[in-house]
Amino acid sequence: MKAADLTVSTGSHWHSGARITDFSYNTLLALVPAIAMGLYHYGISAAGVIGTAVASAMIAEAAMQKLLGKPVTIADGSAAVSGLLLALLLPANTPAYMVVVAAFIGIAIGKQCFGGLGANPLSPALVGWAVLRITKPWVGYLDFDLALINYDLGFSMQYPLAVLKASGASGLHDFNTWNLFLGNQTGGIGASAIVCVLGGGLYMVARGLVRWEIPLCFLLGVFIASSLFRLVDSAAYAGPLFHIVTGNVMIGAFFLSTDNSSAPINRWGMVAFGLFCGMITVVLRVWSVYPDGVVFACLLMSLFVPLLDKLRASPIIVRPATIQITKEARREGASS
Amino acid sequence: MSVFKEFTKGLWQELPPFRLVLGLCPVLAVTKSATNGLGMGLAVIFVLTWSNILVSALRKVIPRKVRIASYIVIIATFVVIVEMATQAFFYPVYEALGIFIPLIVVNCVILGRAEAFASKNGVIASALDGLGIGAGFTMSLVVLGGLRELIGAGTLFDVEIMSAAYRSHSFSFMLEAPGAFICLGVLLAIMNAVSAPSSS
Amino acid sequence: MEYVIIVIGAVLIKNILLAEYLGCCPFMGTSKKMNTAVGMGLAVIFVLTAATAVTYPIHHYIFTRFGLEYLQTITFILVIAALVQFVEMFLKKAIPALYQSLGIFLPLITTNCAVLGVAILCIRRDYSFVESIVFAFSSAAGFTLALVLLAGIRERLIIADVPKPLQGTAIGLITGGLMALAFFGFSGVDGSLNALMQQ
Amino acid sequence: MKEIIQMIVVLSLISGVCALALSGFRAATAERIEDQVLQNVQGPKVKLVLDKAENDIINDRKTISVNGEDVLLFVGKKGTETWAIAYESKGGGFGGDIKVMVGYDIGNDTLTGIQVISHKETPGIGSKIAEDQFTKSFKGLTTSTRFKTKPEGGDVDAISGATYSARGVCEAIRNSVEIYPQVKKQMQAQ
Repeated sequence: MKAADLTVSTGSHWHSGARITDFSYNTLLALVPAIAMGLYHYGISAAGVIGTAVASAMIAEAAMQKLLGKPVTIADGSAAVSGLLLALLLPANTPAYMVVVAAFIGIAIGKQCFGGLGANPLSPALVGWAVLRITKPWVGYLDFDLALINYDLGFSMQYPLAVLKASGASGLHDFNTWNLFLGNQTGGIGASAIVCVLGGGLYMVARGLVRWEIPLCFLLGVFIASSLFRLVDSAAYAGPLFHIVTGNVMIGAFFLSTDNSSAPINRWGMVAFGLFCGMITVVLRVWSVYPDGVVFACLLMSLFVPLLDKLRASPIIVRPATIQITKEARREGASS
Repeated sequence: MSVFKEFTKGLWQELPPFRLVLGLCPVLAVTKSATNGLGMGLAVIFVLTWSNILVSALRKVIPRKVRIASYIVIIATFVVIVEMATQAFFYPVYEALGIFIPLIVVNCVILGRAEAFASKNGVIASALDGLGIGAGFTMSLVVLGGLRELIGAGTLFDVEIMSAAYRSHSFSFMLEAPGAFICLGVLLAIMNAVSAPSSS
Repeated sequence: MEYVIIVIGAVLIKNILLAEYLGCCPFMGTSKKMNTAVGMGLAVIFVLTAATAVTYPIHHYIFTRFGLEYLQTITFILVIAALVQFVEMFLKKAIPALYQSLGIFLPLITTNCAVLGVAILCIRRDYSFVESIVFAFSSAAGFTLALVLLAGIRERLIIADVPKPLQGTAIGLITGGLMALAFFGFSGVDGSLNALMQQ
Repeated sequence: MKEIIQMIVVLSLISGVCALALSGFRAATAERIEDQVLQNVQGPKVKLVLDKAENDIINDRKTISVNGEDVLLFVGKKGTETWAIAYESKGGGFGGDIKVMVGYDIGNDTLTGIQVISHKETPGIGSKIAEDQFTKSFKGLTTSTRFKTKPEGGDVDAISGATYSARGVCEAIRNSVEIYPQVKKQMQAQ
């Protein structure tokens, strides 16, 4: 059966603590080009945001584990990855207190309360970001046009998705798809470095650390939904390529939606998960109050993961009632 | 001594909504500010005490089969009285609490006390039970409302506590629905942790 | 189209549970197992729609005509309680199979504030009869959706190492909070659809 | 049998006593509740419409009958002299009825202002009808103004994206202006 060989390829990376470290450090490595481009564009303040986010995520993890009397496992790098992903979504000069609050809530509430790595229903980085996004007095700092007002990087300093929201597809003639793809756009520190994120993502897929189904279907979902909108009214709605090379879609497809514990574990689950993430992203971009819908789309679909995993009986998850909670079993169940 | 106990048990051992996990809806909905929490709490104390008294007084008259229906009628009557009284005398509170005043009628705490306590005990004990549980409920609402208001808006009972700089950049997440759920969850966990040995 | 907006509003944007805080007790109480959650959800859809269909005419044809609006709360709760009893008896006789699966949830529904809450909301928002029914049904569907999603997550938490003080209702509430956070993504969708319709 | 009778008697007695208590309480508070609703819901809007009044507008309200329908009339006075009147009317908006309070200077038959009391228009779009920028544009217009939006051939600037809602407000004002002569006549007769 298909499902069987699926577990063979993923299992070896999810089963032992040592491999979690492997996963985390490879993710950090894959994100280095995106970080580099962010630093190149935004300089020292981007480094400040990244440093603050990573440090406070790790401190939050260690503090919660101490408080709960568990072994401190910040060396496995998973908290660092969460902190880094959070930072890459934020504007380069986000105030430090916001970064700290987001990282703490993401890690403490979004992860440690549920029992730590693998048990969290939602990705900690996304929880942290969403908390900032719905805190009204802070929203101004997340508005890229306002936040990055003092930068001039030699390309249009307007956030492409904000332009789309304000004036529809007809306002987009300033943007060149190839330029956007090369990362010449404002946005999150790393999220806007599209080509670097894509490269890092392909590295993860090639190493077998990220299953190809989710990123591919995510992009496909964005493509399908935006094509449908385009068919209805090409003056109001942007085309699929524009949607794919702007905002958080690329980082969402490869790094945000593939969080180990909040993504499905079997192939059809992944396909449905990816497609819906992509389509909801476009729907939210078009109709919601937020310029970009990637984070909320990933959060929403993560809620459906337990149901998606029931699409086909998984060899990893055993019915809770019959499970023997051994150390291995817990890890398997948790990482799924 | 035992009479005193009927009152104080509601303040810790059987503190709703934390211990009994009953009546969560108003706890989440009306605790955007300490004032709203207090208003809701007082309304609940009134309804709970009087319905307990009446249920206890009539406990020998009411046949078992229609007891729940009778309790609902009695409770609903006091709820409507509260509804009209807040509308007539505390209109801003009436507007702030919205549909959660009529919904006191389905607050499980009240029906639960009528069934579990007042239908089996004397009038004075039932009144004290109602006052105690109601006071505990009010206390929880005020604590949660105060916490959310202080962090979310920088005020407490509408008095400006935090600096102006904080108030203009307050962490309004606490006032939103996710903040309400998470805040209550964390408080509940802290309470569990504090009284770990005695809880089951 | 305006019904579509009511449905989207009630299920996704102003979810009765995650945004309006109605029905939190059963949300925590019946979300530990998937089967229970589905049963409770279906029972709520059934009773909520029926209750609104009954309370709406009572309010608009009796109360407003005779100036008895102040009896709203007391009458509605009695009507709902009676309705639940009636549904229970009817199911027991007519569809025993359905009674088997829904029966145990029916008595709990009388004190589910979502039922009374939605009946009162329909009146306060001045909905027409059809709007009320659509709103009631989709509110209940939104309740069921949230309940089933939470049950899915909580079933998984059984094998997770949740810290002891957080086990049970506490982690349920926190999960509910994160769900409410995710549902925030839909804010503004109703406004955009409304604007589309106005053009 | 005895048990059933007891059940019925007890339940009816309880319900009866409760209903009696409620209607008693209702009778005692009805007037105050009505007053509170006026003070808190319409009151602030009426005060904006009749902003130059020096009397207690809510207390000086009266009910008159126009074409068989009761109209709640708010009277604004300067000193002891009646300066302006205001009453509510409604028009059909996009999401439902729009209720509008319209004030008239009875000296020169101009509008002292309008305020939207309640509406069910789309937040952020149709709801702009309740904002000052729109409502202020009616201040000082005479009752002979054509209260229709410009695309309909009237004199009122519509709001982009909220055509229906603006039309609803105009309709409410037209309904109000229509009965104004009768209201004024009755007012002066008293």
